Amino acid sequence: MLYKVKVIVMPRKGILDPQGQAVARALYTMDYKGINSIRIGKHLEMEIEGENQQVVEETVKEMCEKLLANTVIEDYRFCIKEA
Amino acid sequence: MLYKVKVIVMPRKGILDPQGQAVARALYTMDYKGINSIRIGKHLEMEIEGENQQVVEETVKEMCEKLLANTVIEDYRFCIKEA
Amino acid sequence: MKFGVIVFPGSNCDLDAYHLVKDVLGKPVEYIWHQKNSVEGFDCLILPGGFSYGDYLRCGAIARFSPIMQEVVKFANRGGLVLGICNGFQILTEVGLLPGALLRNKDLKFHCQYVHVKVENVNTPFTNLIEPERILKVPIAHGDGNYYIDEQGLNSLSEKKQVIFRYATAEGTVSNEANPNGALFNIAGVISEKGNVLGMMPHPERAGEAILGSTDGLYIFQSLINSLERL
Amino acid sequence: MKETKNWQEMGLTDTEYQLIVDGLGREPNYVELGMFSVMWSEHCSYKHSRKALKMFPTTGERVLQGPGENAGVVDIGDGLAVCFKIESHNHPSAIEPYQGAATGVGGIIRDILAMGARPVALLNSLRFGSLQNPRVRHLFSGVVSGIGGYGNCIGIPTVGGEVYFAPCYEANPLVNAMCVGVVNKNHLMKGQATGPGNLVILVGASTGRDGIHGVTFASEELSEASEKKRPSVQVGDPFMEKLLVEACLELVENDYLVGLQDLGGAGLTCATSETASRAGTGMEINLDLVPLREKNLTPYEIMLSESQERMLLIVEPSKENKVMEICHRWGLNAIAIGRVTDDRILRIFKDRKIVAEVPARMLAEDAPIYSPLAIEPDYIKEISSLNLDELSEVIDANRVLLTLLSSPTIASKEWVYVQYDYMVRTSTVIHPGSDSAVVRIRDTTKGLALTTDCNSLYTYLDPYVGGMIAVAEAARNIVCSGARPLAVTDCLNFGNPEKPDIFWQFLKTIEGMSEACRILQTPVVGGNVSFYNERSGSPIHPTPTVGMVGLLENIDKRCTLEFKNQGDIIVLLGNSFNELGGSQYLLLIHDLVKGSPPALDLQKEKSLLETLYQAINEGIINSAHDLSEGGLAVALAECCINGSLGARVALEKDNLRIDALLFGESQSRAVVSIMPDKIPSLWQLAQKNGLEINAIGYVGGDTLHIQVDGQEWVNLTIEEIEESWKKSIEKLMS
Ligand SMILES: Nc1ncnc2c1ncn2[C@@H]1O[C@H](COP(=O)(O)OP(=O)(O)O)[C@@H](O)[C@H]1O
Ligand SMILES: [Mg+2]
Repeated sequence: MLYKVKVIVMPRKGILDPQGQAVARALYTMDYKGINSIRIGKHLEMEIEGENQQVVEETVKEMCEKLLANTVIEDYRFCIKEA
Repeated sequence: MLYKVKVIVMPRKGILDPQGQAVARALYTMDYKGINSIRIGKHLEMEIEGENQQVVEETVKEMCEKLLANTVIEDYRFCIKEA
Repeated sequence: MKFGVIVFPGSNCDLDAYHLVKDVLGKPVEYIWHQKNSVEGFDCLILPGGFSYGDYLRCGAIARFSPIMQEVVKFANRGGLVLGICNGFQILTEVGLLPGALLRNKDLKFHCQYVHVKVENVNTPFTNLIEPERILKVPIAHGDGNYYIDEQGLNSLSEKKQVIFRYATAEGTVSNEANPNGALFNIAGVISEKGNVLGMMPHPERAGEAILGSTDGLYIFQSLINSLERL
Repeated sequence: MKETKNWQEMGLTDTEYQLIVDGLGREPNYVELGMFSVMWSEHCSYKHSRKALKMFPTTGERVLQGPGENAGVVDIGDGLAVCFKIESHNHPSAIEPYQGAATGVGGIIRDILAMGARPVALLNSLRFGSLQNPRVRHLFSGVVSGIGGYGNCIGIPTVGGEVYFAPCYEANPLVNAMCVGVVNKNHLMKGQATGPGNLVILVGASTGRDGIHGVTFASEELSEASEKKRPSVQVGDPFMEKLLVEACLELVENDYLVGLQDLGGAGLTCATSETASRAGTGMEINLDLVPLREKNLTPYEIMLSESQERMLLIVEPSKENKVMEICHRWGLNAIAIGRVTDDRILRIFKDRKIVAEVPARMLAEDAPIYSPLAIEPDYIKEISSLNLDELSEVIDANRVLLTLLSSPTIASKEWVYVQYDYMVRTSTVIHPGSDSAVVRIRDTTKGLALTTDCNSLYTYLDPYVGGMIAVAEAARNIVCSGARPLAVTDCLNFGNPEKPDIFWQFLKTIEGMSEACRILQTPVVGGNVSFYNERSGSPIHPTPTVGMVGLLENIDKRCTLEFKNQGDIIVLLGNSFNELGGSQYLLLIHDLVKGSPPALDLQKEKSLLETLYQAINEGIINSAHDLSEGGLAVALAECCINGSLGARVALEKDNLRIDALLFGESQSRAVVSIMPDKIPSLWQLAQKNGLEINAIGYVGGDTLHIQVDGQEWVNLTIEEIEESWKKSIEKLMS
């Protein structure tokens, strides 16, 4: 089976997000007001072959822990759909 | 009203995504097989004050066009929810 | 004749461009702070290398909205000479004064090294003292120098001779192995259609004194001075 | 029984806790306990090392500031001074290589800034396990891009350093970052909170929950648990640091500051208590005024946070407006969070209530000083005996040379330094890749020569001799560029000092380094100690990184290592012995870590340095390269590759083994190339300095050709040796 996977990796709460801060500042000076707390992370999209949803889920989780996120400073979440 | 906004900015189709390629290669050498076409982009989360959903939508679109994405090389999409 | 070096808070080659114009070439030059609202009295503007506002999100994306950039755009549209180096080039594409965009280097790594570029068009205010097809040795130092433009854009650039520098070997062969960052068509620098705005990834201001390893960057500045004097 | 466990969890012993109670005359509250625990951590208090560090010579004619301030300062004439320091960021880099290394760079830059100096160069000294291990490759590439990411953005060139690979660093890599600054002597700052009534201004990033107890983390061994110590790792913002640098330097130049202090390890607690303690004053701080990144930080968290990119300014009230104006122009948050008092107490307020009240000096200076037990480790005896007669001789010297050249420790580090912007500020007149980098000093004829050095195989085999050699090698690298060594900063990376054999290594190393610093007249003006570099009880090799700065009077006289002209004569300075202990040859070809490191005679070293210095400054020689890992053959290969020129060399065997002659690492040697007509001048100089020198060949052709007593041993094209040497790390990393 082919699955479509989306993974989102975000800076952990409490961890500095200089990118988010810079964008927030820029939007502010561009006169977009009323914007709170921008956080910027990564968005991954991929297709993956797998026996079933559960197996794929485990694989993706493992990939996140090992490579896609550094859980010291980043959180991740993902969703999986049949392609 | 306060809205939660998520913006996804991805490299446009047909544009080289070296980061995606590097991750694909890394996963391959880590023995994750059967993975196709990884693309990596940005994921932004923010909260924004606005009169109503439509107004917020327009604002976010404008922000994307002007700052958050460079449409020469990137596509964007977003979703808005009441907070 | 007066040069202006635009200073964003994260510029870090502003000093080097200033030093070259003032101390090496002996021409008048002043810094211009990013919050200024005027570029009056300047004949040529240099957007130096660096990380303008930290270069978060995309290089040059935020700098584009600074007050001074609105003036730079007006100045360019009036035909004023603008040279964008490295981060300056990135800003010029973001603000739309130059076509295309600069992506992450193909190997995702920052590269600081000497490269050779072939000069493709010597009929510009920036290259008029250079012999045709001449090879220049100049350093690069960037993480996002991988030039991209769509096919149509590339055709148009080629037709209008807007590609000014291409990465080449020391002997002048434009090849893959001479391409440090994956740039399309080995493009290292492009000029605007009107020919008054040049953006380039290599740093000519770092190649202006023999003690630094090359003086080839001087050709570009001397060409500029030459065109300004003829004006 | 209340809070019995708290101090233990925070890393304090029962005795230390009792000392706090005695000193205060009461039990500390939770916030105070936290403050003590970080200030009395090994990282901040140097409680195990302080006594031993006293052995270092720290004074000299040119020394303006020795250890004790944020960085050492040395006079370089023309009203200018050079300011430099090296520091470790080992543990954070092991957990999050990019940010760990990046914030290490950020931290050391702020130390230099705190002296009022303009940072002009960065160096880094790195140690990793084997690149065969994917985890190590991940660490290595992350660390290198983190160092580059920070330095490149802030616009300070990273001009030099070193990288070694050895199994003992597999789980505990070393990341030492060095920063060098230049300051007008009149603008030298101190981290002192003088003048009761003066304002205490916090400038830069807002304070978040990151890095709480970072210093405690740095003062423990790495373990599974440390991977969970998430908040101990911080994220850096080099752009913010750039703003801080520019703003602070503008404040310094305008004479708006009384004192200047960086916030690093132990954050606000350290900055406030140290500045007050140094000045013999006290301080009142109102935490309600500290800009926070998130709501609801507790006083404990605010005082211990190690959020990056912050500085503390001590300012006379009349200058507050001017200070604020400059900070705001650079887009920085700045706010007076308190004032200097005269009662020597550090008093912290939150919601109008006192949340901590401690003598500043007690935090900053009164941590207990330990004299740990030192016992010579058993391994020393086991491995020190090496019988060369049992060692098979070289058969194929070509293959040995290529093996050495391609080993990552010896191979070109270009893969590393092309990721660093080493040219920004257009002052780097000797790029990375030579023996030391040289940065010119604007508006003078002078340059600064910079290097970091340490061969930890030597220190492992014999810490005393290894310590001496680390200093001597640094001096040799400095002199090879034509500069005179000025002074040293050091980063002492060791295992757990509470183990007697580790502490023995530590003492012996310092004894050796001190001896060399005394004889070579390079005082130690600052440094850093990093203990607890172990994982699962297995320590790293003692690694005393030496950062050295030299002064080149005239940059036009600078010298580099590559051969320059066909026909130049190649001369070997110094003597070679049958020394193979601790050599890369023994390690890579015979798989042995054994023997004594090469002997070092400091008087001979002085003769070599003097001769080289004079020869370069009188314009006698065209290239100079010291001999280090891999010995003569490797040094010759490097001179050839970098100059794209071959060499024909004829050696005499005398009573030497071939392997010792070609690959031995005898000390106090260098190869130089020279025009034939300058030979007599060089001989005269050598004779005057009591140094033996030998012409061993000439530059030319496109091969490296070495014969011994008429028999050919090495014959390789420059292309071949270049391929092995230049691309080795790149290949392993792709
Ligand atoms: N981590 C690094 N960063 C920058 N430059 C480096 C690094 N490692 C090595 N280099 C450069 O590579 C060259 C060779 O390094 P090394 O073999 O340690 O020299 P040496 O034996 O002379 O001390 C030096 O110029 C050094 O500065
Ligand atoms: Mg050397």
